[in-house]
Amino acid sequence: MQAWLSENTLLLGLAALDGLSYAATVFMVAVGLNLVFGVLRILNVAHGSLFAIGGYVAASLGLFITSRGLPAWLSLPALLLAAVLTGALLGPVIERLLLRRVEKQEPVLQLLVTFALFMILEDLQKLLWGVQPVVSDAPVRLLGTVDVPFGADVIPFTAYQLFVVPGVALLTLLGLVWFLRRTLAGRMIVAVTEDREAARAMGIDAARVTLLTFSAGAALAALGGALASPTASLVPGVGAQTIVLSFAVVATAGLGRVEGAAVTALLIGLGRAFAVYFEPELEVVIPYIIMVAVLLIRPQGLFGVPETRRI
Amino acid sequence: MSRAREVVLVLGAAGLVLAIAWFVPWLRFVLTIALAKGLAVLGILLLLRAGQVSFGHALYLAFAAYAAAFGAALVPETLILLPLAALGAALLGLVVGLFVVRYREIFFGMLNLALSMVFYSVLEKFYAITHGTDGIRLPPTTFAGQVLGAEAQGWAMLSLALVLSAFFAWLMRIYLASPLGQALAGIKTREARLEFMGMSARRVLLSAYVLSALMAGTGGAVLGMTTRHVTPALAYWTTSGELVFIAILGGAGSVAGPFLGAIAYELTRVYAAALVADAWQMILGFVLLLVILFAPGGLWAIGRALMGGRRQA
Amino acid sequence: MTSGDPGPILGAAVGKPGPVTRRETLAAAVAGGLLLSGRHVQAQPSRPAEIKVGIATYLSGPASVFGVPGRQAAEMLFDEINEAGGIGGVRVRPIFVDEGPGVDHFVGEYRRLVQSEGVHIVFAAISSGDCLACTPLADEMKRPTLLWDCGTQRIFEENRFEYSFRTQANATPEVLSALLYLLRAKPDFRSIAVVNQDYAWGRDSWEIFRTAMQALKPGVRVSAELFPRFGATDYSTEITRLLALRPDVVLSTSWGGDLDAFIRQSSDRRLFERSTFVLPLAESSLERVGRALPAGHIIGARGDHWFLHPGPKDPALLKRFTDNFRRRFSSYPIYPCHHMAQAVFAMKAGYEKAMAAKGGGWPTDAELAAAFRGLEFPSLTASVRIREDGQGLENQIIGTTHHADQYPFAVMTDMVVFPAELVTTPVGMKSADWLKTLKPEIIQRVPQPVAYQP
Amino acid sequence: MSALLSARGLKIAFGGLKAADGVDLDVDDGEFLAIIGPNGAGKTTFINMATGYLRPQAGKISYAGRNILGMTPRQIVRLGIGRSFQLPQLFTEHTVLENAALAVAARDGIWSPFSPLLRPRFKQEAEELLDRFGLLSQAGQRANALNEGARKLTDIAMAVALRPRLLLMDEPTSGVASSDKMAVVEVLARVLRQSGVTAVFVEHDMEVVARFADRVAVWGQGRITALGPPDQVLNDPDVRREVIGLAPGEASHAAA
Repeated sequence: MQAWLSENTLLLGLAALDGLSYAATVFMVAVGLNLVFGVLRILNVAHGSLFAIGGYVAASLGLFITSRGLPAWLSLPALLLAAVLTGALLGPVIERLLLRRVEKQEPVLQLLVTFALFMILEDLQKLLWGVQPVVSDAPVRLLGTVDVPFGADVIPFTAYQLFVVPGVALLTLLGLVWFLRRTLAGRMIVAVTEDREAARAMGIDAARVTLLTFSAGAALAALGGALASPTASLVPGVGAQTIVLSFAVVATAGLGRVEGAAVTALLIGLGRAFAVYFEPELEVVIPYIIMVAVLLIRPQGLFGVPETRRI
Repeated sequence: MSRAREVVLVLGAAGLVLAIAWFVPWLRFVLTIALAKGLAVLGILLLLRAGQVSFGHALYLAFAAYAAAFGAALVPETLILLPLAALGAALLGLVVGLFVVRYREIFFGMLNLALSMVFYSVLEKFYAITHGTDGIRLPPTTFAGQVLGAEAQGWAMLSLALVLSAFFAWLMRIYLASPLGQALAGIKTREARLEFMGMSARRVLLSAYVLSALMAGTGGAVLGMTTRHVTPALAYWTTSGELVFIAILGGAGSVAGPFLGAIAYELTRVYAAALVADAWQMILGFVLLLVILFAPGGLWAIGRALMGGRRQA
Repeated sequence: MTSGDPGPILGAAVGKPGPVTRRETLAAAVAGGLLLSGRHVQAQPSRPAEIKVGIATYLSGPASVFGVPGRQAAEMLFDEINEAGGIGGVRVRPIFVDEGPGVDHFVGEYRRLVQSEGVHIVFAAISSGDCLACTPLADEMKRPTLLWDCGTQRIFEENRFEYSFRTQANATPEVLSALLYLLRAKPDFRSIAVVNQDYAWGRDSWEIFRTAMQALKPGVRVSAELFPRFGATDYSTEITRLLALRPDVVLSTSWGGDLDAFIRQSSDRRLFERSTFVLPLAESSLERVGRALPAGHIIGARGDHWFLHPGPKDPALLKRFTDNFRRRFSSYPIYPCHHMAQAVFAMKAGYEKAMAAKGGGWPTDAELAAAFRGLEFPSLTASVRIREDGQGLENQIIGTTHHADQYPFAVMTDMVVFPAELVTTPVGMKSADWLKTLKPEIIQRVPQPVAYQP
Repeated sequence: MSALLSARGLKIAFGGLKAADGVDLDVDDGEFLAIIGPNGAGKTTFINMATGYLRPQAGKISYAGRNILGMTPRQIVRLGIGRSFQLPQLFTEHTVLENAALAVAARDGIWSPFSPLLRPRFKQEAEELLDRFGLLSQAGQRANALNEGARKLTDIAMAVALRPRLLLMDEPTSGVASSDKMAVVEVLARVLRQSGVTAVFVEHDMEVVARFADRVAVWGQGRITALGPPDQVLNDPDVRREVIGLAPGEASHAAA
């Protein structure tokens, strides 16, 4: 063990670096879903579509900026703009027109509404953006690379991967924690997450909280997509890929817990990076292994509180 | 409904399926697939009774389909292979069930999903044996000792699917009416009471879970033997999602729902694909949305309302 | 409910009827007619009003990056055939089906094409799984089927089929050519890493490459075998690993969005400066990744497909196709377009050969199928011959990337066109066995490279 | 008489609240023991501990001479301890008859999947049971359609259907209309006496307590502060002040 460690310390360091940046991506993908699940108790399958649409909108804005010869730094705020646009436009529409209509139905019906929405949005993306991969990598090129020493060697990382993605994730985490703890709207969200009935009895307008949360969740999903768009290629089906991952995060994290999503994302990010370095065949199943392991030890999820019913 | 009337309805429905398959040959295959999926959906429905949604029942579908694919080389007889594959799935259901029945709601759903995704990965990773996503072809099998031509084989599989559908629908009705089945429904409304009546909710759920794995496995074996080519996509989460989709489309209120839903689903899909190859997904999405918004009881409830209305008129 | 009239009852099954009105009766009759249409198209007329061609391609999911250009090429070529008077005076009509929903759905679609649409010939498919599933079906339903794009070499190596023919090469020549090119261009490489998509093609192509490499240049160190998730968008971990390992060669048979992302991210992090890349499918990504793909790396096109081919058999044909395609769809045609063209040309040649054999009479399905065996037909750059086992013999082009002023993306230089016979598994042998028998002398038989001509 | 249920030194606290702080209590075979005390004193907690739903932090509980500490509710029920609930725990989507029949079946073995729940034997027994509780006329109704009193009775009937030797009832009369209350308790008492069941009941209605309890235990601040025959305990000035006096309305708590 000792020998292995000393031999691989450098590699472990590199893996940790990769793991952190991947964890940031996973966190951005899952945190919005986690928030929405906490309040609405719906596993929003269309979350993946919102991720994809956020990415497509960001890429379109980026391509527009490049093609018009506008300054390249604009492509960075464009990522944020894409997220806000998607969240503000699609979030309320979906919540008001669809989810609200089924809020009294059984959970499985609510879930299937989002599944239907996912199928519709999947084809809609194809109609709007075609099937060829779309990418706008202006932000990555703008920021260039950073050389990380590796023994006698150096490993170039893009500044975007090393700083922007984890930075945005960290800001999102801190911002959300602050928002949920310190602001009235945030505390209402927490109250509804913890006990919907009690929150209602306290006079909290659950409908408004739901709308707010869902729109915020949609914007977060879109921000995740927007952040991924400069490096990833957006193709049909990219949404479907992100859904399962974010589902796994939600179940592992414990319902509606932002900190839980962060810790789970770290576990998955580091787990995946170490898998790529030392046991590549495990890479794909890492999120599921982590989920099963966590739920074996903590059946209510990492940060979940066991539900005790009054009888 | 009187028993005689039910028997007539079931026979009529079976006759109708056979008639459609006769008049429209290419639908024979589609209908067999629909019934196979209906069997798996029956398993979903059973767990829905306990208020639990499994997003991983494709695991049992795929497991049995692959068991049939590998087993066909050793036991090339449909009527032996099929029960063996289905029992294999039930056994797997028992092992997995011992673990997952401790969980409820999202955790139950997601653990099922995780396990089926792990199986999906296994099918891809053990590439040398399974040929990964290319899948494997089922060698020909005999039917009751007879070597059948392609046409006869198609009819045999459809008939077998019909018989199995009727049998499992009947079995499930008996199960649901029994104390065990009623206790299962009790898990949905008041699980704690079961414990205070000296019953183990987990064991009740486990019995249903194994039965549902058996039904999904039966469906998977029929599916594999009908398509004669199995791929890991059978275990992917979207397949599980499709099963839940069908359950709701057909309606959770009756054991006829899954078959009604599966046939409607497959037909919608093939006709949507034939009309607009580009946007069949969108059409299916809208169909599902309309059903949930305007007829949450599914096709079964629509049908019953119509038949009830007609009887009064 | 009676069982005499399936139309309206099926209507009931999809949840429509209430009190029966005249309009609904009409609708039911139409629906019934649509449903019933199947049984009557069984018998084939001697000379049909049109040749219906079922075409399976990806219209949804990640592989639609190939499927949609393939369909575009088909639409364009079918139009051209019809403008020129059709085949033997009969117009051709494509009927597209989506492979996206998976094999079990596709098997049903194949039956529908044959039994309901009454297609005369099927082009299937992009997915190897779909090809493997439909070849026995083609024999069962006795419908000539051209395998137009799928790569798996297993089909004709493991079985014999009467009605299925491949109008292009398969994975073995496609991957082997890239290896031979590498061995010639960079003979003293010592280590290699592979980054392939985690699905059958990714696994299969690496198996072929490795088996051949062990026979031709034993002792190469495999530094890493990485199989990221199919559809992965983030390769940063893999790239870090490769940057640290510094293998001489990085092989990736990935395609589509996966390959685009891998190339871009590798380029951003200067991995191209440390290792030579071998990307046998990169031709299909060139236009999209632009200058992110630097000069000096080895790329291929799954066949003899390149719009700047150094020696096309009929330069006017290639130019016309490329120009028309660009005009109509505003992008350069990529290899699936070439593959589609080959299927279309093979169909035309097959019909003409079968009719000639029959003195101008219209061929039956069996006669048409028989005509494909041994058929030689033109491709956009050369010609393809279908062997006695049904496998097509197609040349392979591999080249090195080069940045030219005329194009905003990398083009090929030092192009080698591998003759099909050199790199294709002989009839009756399995690729895995044949590759093991390869001797290093084969490298001497590789033709001379041809440089890019502006 | 020997103690059927015996608790020694029970302790449990929730946060800072000590619901039980060294409780010793014996329930004698065949008696009706009422537990009274202010809300939140820990009376329900005692039932929860005795039925395995909560585990005391210290102390011992034995039943018929057998240690039952650490057993699950299921095992304890199997030993013969039944309970009813302050909030009726019914299968809300089942009919009253099905609820009762499930309880009958639970006693008699549910692992016979091939005959229906409402097989003649179960149905008959369930109907008899509902009849004794005056619920037969509502047998076909869904449990969630009942009024609170009927739900309460169904809940108790289900516990009785298990034929317990000891029945723990959590506020059996709360929710029952005050005009019916005495009649209900009469029925209950008769059923229980007939079948020789020992009963412990948490109760706020002193009239009910006075009339039906053999003994009364007063639970206050996590301890048994008084224990004895009803006429003695209920007339104790301390008890009157603590339980009845200082908790106004407790004596007519029926509607709460």
